[in-house]
Amino acid sequence: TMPRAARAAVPGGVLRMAQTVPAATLDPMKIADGGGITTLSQVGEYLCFDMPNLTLAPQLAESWSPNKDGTVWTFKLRQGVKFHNGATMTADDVVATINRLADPANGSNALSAFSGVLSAGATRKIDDYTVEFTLDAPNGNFPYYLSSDNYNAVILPAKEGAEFEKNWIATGPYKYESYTPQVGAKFTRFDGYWGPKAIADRIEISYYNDIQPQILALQGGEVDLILQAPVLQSVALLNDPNIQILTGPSTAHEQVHMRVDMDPFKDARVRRAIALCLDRPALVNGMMKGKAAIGNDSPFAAVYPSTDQSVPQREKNIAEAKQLMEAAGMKDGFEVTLTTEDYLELPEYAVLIQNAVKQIGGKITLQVLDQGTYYGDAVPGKSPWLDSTMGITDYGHRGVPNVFLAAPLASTGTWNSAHFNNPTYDGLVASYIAALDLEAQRASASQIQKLLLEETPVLFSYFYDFVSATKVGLNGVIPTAMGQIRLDQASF
Amino acid sequence: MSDAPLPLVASDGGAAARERRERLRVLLRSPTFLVGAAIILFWVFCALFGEAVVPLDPYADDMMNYLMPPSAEHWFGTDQLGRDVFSRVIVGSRDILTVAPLATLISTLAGAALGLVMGYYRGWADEILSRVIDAMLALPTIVIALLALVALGTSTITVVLVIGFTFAPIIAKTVRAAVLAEREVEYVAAAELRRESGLYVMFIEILPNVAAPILVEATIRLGYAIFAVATLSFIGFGIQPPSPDWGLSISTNYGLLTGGYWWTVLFDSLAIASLVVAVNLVADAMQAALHD
Amino acid sequence: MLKVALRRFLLFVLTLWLLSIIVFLASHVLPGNVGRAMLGPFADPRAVDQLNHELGTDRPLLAQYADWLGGFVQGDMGDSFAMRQPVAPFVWNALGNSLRLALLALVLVVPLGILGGVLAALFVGRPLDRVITVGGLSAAVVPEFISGIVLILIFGVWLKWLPLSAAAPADAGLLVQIKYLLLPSIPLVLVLFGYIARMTRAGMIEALDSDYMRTAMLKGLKRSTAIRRHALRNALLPTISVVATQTVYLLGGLVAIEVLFHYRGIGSLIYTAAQKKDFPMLQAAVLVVGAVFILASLAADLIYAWLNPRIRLGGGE
Amino acid sequence: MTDATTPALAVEDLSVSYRVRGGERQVVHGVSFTIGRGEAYGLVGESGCGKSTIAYATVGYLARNGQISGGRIEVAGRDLTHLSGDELRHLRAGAVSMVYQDPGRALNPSLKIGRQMAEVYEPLGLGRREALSRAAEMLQRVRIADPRRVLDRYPHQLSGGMQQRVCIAMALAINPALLILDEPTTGLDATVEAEVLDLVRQLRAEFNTAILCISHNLGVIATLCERVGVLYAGTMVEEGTAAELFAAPRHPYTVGLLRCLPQRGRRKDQGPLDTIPGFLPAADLRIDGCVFADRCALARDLCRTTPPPLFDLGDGRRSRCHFWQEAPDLPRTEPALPTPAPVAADAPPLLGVEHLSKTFHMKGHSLKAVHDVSLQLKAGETLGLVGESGSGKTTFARLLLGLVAPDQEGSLQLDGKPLPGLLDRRSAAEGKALQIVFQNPDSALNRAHAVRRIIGRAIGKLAGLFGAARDERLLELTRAVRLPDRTLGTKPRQLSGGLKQRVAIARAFAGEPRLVVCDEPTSALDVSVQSAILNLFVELQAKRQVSYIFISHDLGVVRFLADRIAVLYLGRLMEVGPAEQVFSGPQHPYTEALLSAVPSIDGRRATRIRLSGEIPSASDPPKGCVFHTRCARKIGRICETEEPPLADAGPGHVIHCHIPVEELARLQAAAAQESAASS
Ligand SMILES: Nc1ncnc2c1ncn2[C@@H]1O[C@H](COP(=O)(O)OP(=O)(O)OP(=O)(O)O)[C@@H](O)[C@H]1O
Ligand SMILES: Nc1ncnc2c1ncn2[C@@H]1O[C@H](COP(=O)(O)OP(=O)(O)OP(=O)(O)O)[C@@H](O)[C@H]1O
Ligand SMILES: [Mg+2]
Ligand SMILES: [Mg+2]
Repeated sequence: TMPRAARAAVPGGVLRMAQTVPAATLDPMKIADGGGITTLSQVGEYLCFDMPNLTLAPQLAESWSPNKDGTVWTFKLRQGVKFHNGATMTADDVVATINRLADPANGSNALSAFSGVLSAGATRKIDDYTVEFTLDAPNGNFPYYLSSDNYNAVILPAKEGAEFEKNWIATGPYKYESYTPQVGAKFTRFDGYWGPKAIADRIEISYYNDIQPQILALQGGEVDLILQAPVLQSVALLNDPNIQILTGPSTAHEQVHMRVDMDPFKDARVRRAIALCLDRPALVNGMMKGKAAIGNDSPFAAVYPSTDQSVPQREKNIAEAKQLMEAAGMKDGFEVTLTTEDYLELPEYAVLIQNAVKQIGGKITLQVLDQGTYYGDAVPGKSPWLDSTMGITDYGHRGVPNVFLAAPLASTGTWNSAHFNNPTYDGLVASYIAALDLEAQRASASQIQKLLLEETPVLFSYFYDFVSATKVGLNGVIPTAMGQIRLDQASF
Repeated sequence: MSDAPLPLVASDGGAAARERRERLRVLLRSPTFLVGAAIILFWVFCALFGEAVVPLDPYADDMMNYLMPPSAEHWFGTDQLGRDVFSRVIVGSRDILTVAPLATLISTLAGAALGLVMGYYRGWADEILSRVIDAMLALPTIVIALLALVALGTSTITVVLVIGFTFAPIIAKTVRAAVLAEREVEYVAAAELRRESGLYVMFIEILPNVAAPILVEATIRLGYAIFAVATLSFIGFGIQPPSPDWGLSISTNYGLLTGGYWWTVLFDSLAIASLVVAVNLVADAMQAALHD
Repeated sequence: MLKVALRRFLLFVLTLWLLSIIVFLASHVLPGNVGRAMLGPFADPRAVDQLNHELGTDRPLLAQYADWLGGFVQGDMGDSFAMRQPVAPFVWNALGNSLRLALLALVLVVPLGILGGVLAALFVGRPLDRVITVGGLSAAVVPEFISGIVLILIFGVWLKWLPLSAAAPADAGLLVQIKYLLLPSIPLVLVLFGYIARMTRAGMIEALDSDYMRTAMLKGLKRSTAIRRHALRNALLPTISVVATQTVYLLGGLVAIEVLFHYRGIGSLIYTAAQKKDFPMLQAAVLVVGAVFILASLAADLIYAWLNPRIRLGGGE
Repeated sequence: MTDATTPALAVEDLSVSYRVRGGERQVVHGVSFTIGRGEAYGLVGESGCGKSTIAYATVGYLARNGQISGGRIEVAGRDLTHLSGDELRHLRAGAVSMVYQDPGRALNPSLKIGRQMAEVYEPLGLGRREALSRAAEMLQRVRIADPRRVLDRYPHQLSGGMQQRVCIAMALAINPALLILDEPTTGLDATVEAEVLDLVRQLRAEFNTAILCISHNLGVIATLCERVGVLYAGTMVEEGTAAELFAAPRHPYTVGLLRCLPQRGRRKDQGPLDTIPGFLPAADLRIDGCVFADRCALARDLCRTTPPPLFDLGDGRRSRCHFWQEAPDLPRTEPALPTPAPVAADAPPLLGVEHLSKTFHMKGHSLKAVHDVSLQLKAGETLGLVGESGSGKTTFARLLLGLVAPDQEGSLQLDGKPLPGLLDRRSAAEGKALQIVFQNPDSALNRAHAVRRIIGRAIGKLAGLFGAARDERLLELTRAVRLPDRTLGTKPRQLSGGLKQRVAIARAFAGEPRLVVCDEPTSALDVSVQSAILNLFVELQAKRQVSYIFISHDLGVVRFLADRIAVLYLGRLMEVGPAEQVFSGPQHPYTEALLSAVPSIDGRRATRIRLSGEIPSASDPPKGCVFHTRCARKIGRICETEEPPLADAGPGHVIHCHIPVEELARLQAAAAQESAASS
C-alpha cells in the first residue's frame, strides 16, 4: 500500500462504509455487536483507545495511574473537549457514564466486564478533570476496562447520556446526521472536535444483512470499505487488484474445549494427544490464508506484551500423540461429538479437527448448531456451549487476556465449558491479574502457559487477524479488532 | 337369453390391460420421463454409493491446495479447505435426497389421511380444518418453514418435519378435493349400503381411486421439497455444516464468485437445477400419461 | 354479487384471525429466553432478566396474545425486540419495496407468460409447444437463488451491465430504479413464466377444443377472430387466479432472492427477524404477507366473478 | 351457388381415420350417401360407430388428429376436400351449418346471445344493428316469444330447450343448403325433445333446407327423416326410406336392433326381448369379411371371408349383406324364459311409503326434491317410476335405501313394520333387504377392485358367508347373472358396459334382497345391450320373487317391465296405477303429455300434447297443482290455488287432478280419435 504521506489529503468528500446491520438498538450501554460498535465509534470516544498494536493511546483521558496495590486508579481528563451539543466534557460526565454502566439496575452490557472489578458508585470525581476509580480487587490492566476495549464505555454527557439515541451526543470527530434502522447511518464532520479536524465531510454507513453483499458492494464500487471481512468469506477480495486488505493483529480466537470431567477427556494425555494432531502452520496458512497467528494452547497470544515467548511452541507430532494415547489406555481411539456454532470458519475448523484426530483413531461426529441454539440459555444444563463434551466457541478480541483467563478457565468462571478446575491455575490467574508491571505479569503468564500446555483443557491453535478491506487508495483508516473504526484521518 | 359365450371384454381383446401397458409404454417412451428418471437415478446412485465411487475423499482436506481451479486431478477444482469439489458434488446429493423424500413421505401420508377424512366425513371438522389450511396456504412455504424452524431450531430432523408438515395441508387440500368428487361416485353409496365402516370406505374403496393423483401430487411435492430444502440451506436454515450439501455449499461459497472461484458454486448449482428439473419432468410426464 | 363479496370479506377476516393464531403459536411453541437471545451468550444474567421484564415475555401466553392482537386491531403491530421501536414502519417499508419488485416482475412476466401459453396451445404437440412447456417447467422449478447467482455472475460480475444489488440510491428516478430491480426480477420472471404459460396453455387448449369454439368456427369466422373473441377470453379466466396466488410468492416467498440481492423486501425482513428471533417483527411481517395474499385472492375472485357472467348473474331465470 | 339439382350433400366412399398414439385408426370405412335438396336424411347407429365423425368431416372440422383418408364430400356441389381455408370459411358462412348435442356448451358462456347471433351475419357484411334485428327475427322464427330479451341474456340464463332453439336459429340464420343435426335432442327431456323435433320439422318446411340428422335413437330419426342410413362400425350397412327400412329391414343388424327395442306395448310376460350377442368390433381391428359377421346369426363362411358389397335392392334400398333376402327371418336368439308369476291382488305389501318428503337445505333456499309421496309395493311386484329430469326419482330411491335422511313427517314400512329412515338405524336384515342398481355401472363399481372382490365382499357383508361358502355363492351368483367365470379376475374397466351392469346386478343380489331399486340401469347402454339386461331383470325376478322399483325415462322400457307405474313431477306423485291402466288411460294430463312425447319408430304418433313453458324450479314450485303452469288441460283458477285431490281411477289407480276421472277419460278418448283420424 501507498505510504501515508505520498499524497496530501484533500479535505471533503464522503466515505461510504459497509457494515452488518446492528443487531439491536444503538444505546451505548447495550450495544454488543460489530454493527453497533462501528456505528457508535463514529461519534463516540473513550477515555483511552486500544490501538491496533494493543497499546493504550490517550483519548479523552490524558494520563492514568494506579495506587500501590492496583486497587485505586486515577485518570486525568483532557481539557477543552466539547460535546456535539457544545457543552464541555468534565469529570461529572465521566463519573455519570461509568456509574451508569456499573449499575446492575440498568442492565448494561458492561456488567460482565465490570463484575468483580468495578461496582456501581465506585467512581468518584476528584476535580473537574480528575476521576478516581476504586476497584473490587487489584487489577494491573484496569485502564483497558475503560478503553475502547470495553466498547460500552463511550463517554456521554451526564445529563443527555441516558437518552443517547435521541440525538447521539458524544465527543467524536463526526456528529450524528441521520440513522435509519436496518438501512444506514450518516454523519457529518464535527467542527468543534478537540483534535485534528476530520478530513472527509461525511461518513455514510450502509447496513447489510450479511458479509457477502458487503463484498459485492465493495467490488461493485458502492462502498469504500468493509470494516470486518472474515477471511474465509472474503477470499474473493484477497486477489482483487482494486481492493486493499488491512490486516491487524487481534487476540480473537476459537476455543476448542474438552470437558476434563467427562470421558474420553478425563485424562490430560488424551487432551494433549489431540492437541498434537493439529498442523497449526497449515491451519494458519491454509484455512486462514495466512491471516492469523499460531496459538500455543493458552490465551496468551503472541501479541500480548505479557506473553512469555520462550515457552516452546506445541507442534504436530503424531508419534508422540499415539504414545500418549497408548499410555492413557486408548490405543483403539475414542468416539466423541464435537459441537459448535455455525459462525465464521468454525464448521470448517471442526472438519479439520475431525480429519486431524482420525490419525490417532479419534472418531469425531460433528454437530453444527445455529448460534442461538449453541449458546442456549447460557447457563449450565441449558446450553450446548457449556454442556458439550467437546465444542468450539468463538471469542472476540480482548486487549488484555484477563477475561480469557478467568471466565472460560477459572474454576468459578461462568463460561467454563471445559469444566476445568485447577486451584493452582486459579491462583496463578489471580496473581497475574493483580500484577501491576509487565515483568510480574510475564512471570505469571509463563507459569500459566506451561500449566495449560500440560493440562490442555482448551485448544488455542490460532488467533485470527482483524481483516478490513478498502478500495485501493483509501488511506488513514484505523480499524480496531474490537470493531471501532476511526475514519477522521482517512482519505483517498 | 343367449348362452353363447360372451366375449370377455368390451370391444377389443384385453383392451384395458393393454391400455394400462400402453400407458406405461407411453410413459417409458416419453423423452421427458426418460431424461428425468435417468437424472434422478443418477443422483440416487450417487447418494447411495457416491462415497465408494468418487475419485477422492470428499471430506479430506488439503489445506495448502485450497481453491484450485479445475484440473486433471480435481475435475471440478478444490474448495476453501482444498477438498475435491467433484467428489463433494457427487456425495452432496445424499442429504437432500434423504431430507426431501422423507419430508415428502410425511406430507403425503399426513396429507392423504387428512384429506381422506376431511373429504369423506365433511361436516364441521372439515370446515374448521379447511379454514386453517387456507390460512396456512396464505403464507409462502419458505415463510412457514422459517417460522417453524426459528421456533423449533434447525436440524435435519426439524427440517424434515417442518417441510413435511408444511406441505401436508397442500396435499390434504388436493386429496380432499379428489375425495369430495370420489365420494359422490356411486360405488361409495354401494359400500355404505353394505354397511362398510368409514375406515374401510376411505382406505379400501376410495384411496386406490385417488392414488394416482396423490402419486402425481407427491412427485410434484418432492420437486418442491428439494426446492425448499435447497433454499433453506442457502439461507442457513436447512441442512447444517459440515455436510457437502449443495445448497449449503452454495451458501458458503457464493461470495467467492466475484473472486473468480466460480467452480465452487457452479457445479452445485447445476446439480440442484438438474435434480429439481428431473423430478418435475417425471411428475409432468406422469401427469400427462394419466390425463392422456 | 354484493352478498358474495360480503361473504368473502367475512371469510377473509376469519382466515386472517386463524392466521394470527398460527403465527403467534408458531413463535411461542418453545419457551425460549428472548432476552438471552437478544443480548447474546456473554451478557450478564442481570441484564437478561431486566430485558425480559421490559419486553413482557415473562407473562402468560394468552395475555401476550390478547395484547398483541388487540394492538394489531388498533393498528399497533408492537415493538421490535431488536430495534426497540415500533415494527410497523419496517413492515410497511419492506412491503412497499416488495410490491415494487413484484410489480416489475408481473409487468414483465404476465404478457410473456400469456403469450407463451397461447403460442404453445396453438402449436400443441409441436416443437414450439415442447420448448415452451418443458422450458417453462424447468425454469419454474429451479430455485430462484440458483438462477440469481448465474445472472449475477453473467450480468453483474462479468459483463458489468447491471448493478449487483437491488437497492437503488435513495434519490434514483424511475428508470434507475428499474435498472436496479431488473436483475433480481429476472429469476422471478423465470419462475412465474412457467406457471402462467402452463395455465394459459391448458385453458387455451380447452377453449380451442370447446364446443363454442367449434360453433364460432362453423359460423365461418376467421380462426384468428374466433380465437380472439371466443377462446382467449374464456381461456384467460383461470390465469387471473394464478397471477393472484403467485403474489404470495412474490411478496414474502423471495427470501433467497432478497438476501442474494441485498434487497429490503418483506422476505428479507422476515429472514432477519427469524435470524434474530425478533418475534414481534416476524409475526407482523408474516401476518401482513398473509393478509396481502388473502386480499389478492379475494380481489381475484371478485374479478373472476365479474368477468364470468355465470357467477356475476347467478343461475338461470 | 350451384343450381338446385345438385344434391345438398354427396358423400362418396368416405374414409376417415384418427391418429392415435402414433398409429392410424380408421373409424369410417368407405361410406357413401347423397342428400337431395330439401331432403331429410338420417344416420343411425350405436355409439362409436362413426356418426359424429362423418358429420364433422362434412363441415371440415375434424378433431386435430383426424383426417379424411379417402373419398370426397360435396356440399352443394363443392368438393370440401379440395377447398382452401378461405373457401371453406365461405362455405360454412353460407351453405352448411350444424347443431349438436349439449347446447349449453355450444354457446360461449361469457358472451350474450345477441352478440353470438350477430356474429353469424358478420361474414355476410351486415352492420351491428342490422345483424341484431335479423337475429331477433330469427329467434321469432324458432318460436321464441320474447326475442329482444333473449338476445340480452347469457347462455346459462336459458333452459336447455331454449338454448337448443338459439342454436337452431343460429344455424338456420344463413338459410343453409344443408343443416346437420348431431344428436340434437340427446340429453334433453322427452318433452323438450318432442318440442325441438316438432320445431325442426316445421322449420324444414319453411326453409326448405336439407337435413342430415344423426342419432342413436331410432324414434328420432323415424320422426324427422325421409331416408335413413344405418351405420355399423364405420360402415354403411343399410339404406332406404325411413318407412320401409323400419317396417321391413333388410340387414341382420337392423333387424336385430329393431327387435331389441321393447316396442308397441310389449310386456315382460310376452317373452324375452331379442338381443344382439357380442360387441362392436374394435375400430382398429382388421376384418376380412363382413363387419357384422361375428354377431350375426345368419353368418356363414362366405361372410367371414368376403366383405359384402352394398347390394342395391331397388327403390333406393341398399343392404350390405350377402344374405339380405334372409334377413327378415333372422332366427331369434332368446330362448323362452320363465316369466314372473302375476302378483296376487291380496298379497301383503312388502314396502309401504307414507307421506315421504325430502327437503334439501342449501345456502339461502331450500328445495323439496320429494314431496309427500305415499305408495305401496307388494312382494314380487315391479313399480315403474317415471318423470322428467329433476322430478326427484333418484332422491326417492335414495330415501328408500336410507342413503339420505327423509324429512320428519314421513314414514316407511317393511313387511308392515316401521323401517327407520336412515341406513345407520336399520337392522342388518332391513339393510340387506333393500339394494340398488345404479344408472352408470362405471361409477357404481369400484374401478380399483377386481370383480371377484366386488361381488365377494358384498356376499360377505350382506349374506354373511365366508370361505368356501362364499366362493360357492359367488359362482352361483355370477352364473345367475350370466357373467362368464373368467371375468372374476378382471377389473371393471376391462369389461363392456353390459357386463359391468351384470356385475352391479350380481352385487345387488348378493344378500337375497327383497327389493331392488333400479335407477335407470340401462340408459347408459346401447339398445342391443339394454335388451339383454332387461331380460336378466325379468329372469331374476321370476326366480327370486324380488320386487323392483324401476326408474327410467324410457316409457317403452318401463312398460315392458313394470306391473305398476308411478309418475313424479317436481317431487310430487301425479299418478300411480297398474301399468296397463296408466298407459291406456284415463291418465293424468302430465302422464298423457309424457306418453305423447315419445317418438315412435313407425313414424306415427298421437297428436302431441304439447307442454308449454319450462319446468318450474323445484325450490319455488307453483301454488295449487304444481303442474298447472304447463298443463294443456288446465281448467281454471282452482288449478292455481288448490292442491288437487286424490281421484280414484280404478282398482289401485289414483290420479292427482282437479278434473274428474270420467271427464279425463272422455277428453282423452276424443283426442285419440282425432289423432287416428289425422294420420
Ligand atoms: N379425436 C379422436 N381421436 C381418436 N379417436 C376418435 C376421436 N374421435 C372419435 N374417435 C373414435 O372414433 C370412433 C367413432 O367416433 P364418433 O364420435 O364418430 O362416434 P359416434 O357414432 O358419434 O358415437 P356417439 O354416439 O358415442 O357419439 C369411436 O371409436 C371413437 O372412439
Ligand atoms: N344432494 C342434493 N342437494 C341439493 N339438491 C339436490 C340434491 N340431490 C338432488 N337435488 C335436487 O333435487 C331434485 C331432484 O333430483 P333427482 O336427482 O332426484 O331427480 P331425478 O328425477 O333423478 O332426475 P334425473 O332424471 O336427471 O336423474 C333436483 O332439482 C336436484 O337438483
Ligand atoms: Mg357422436
Ligand atoms: Mg336420477
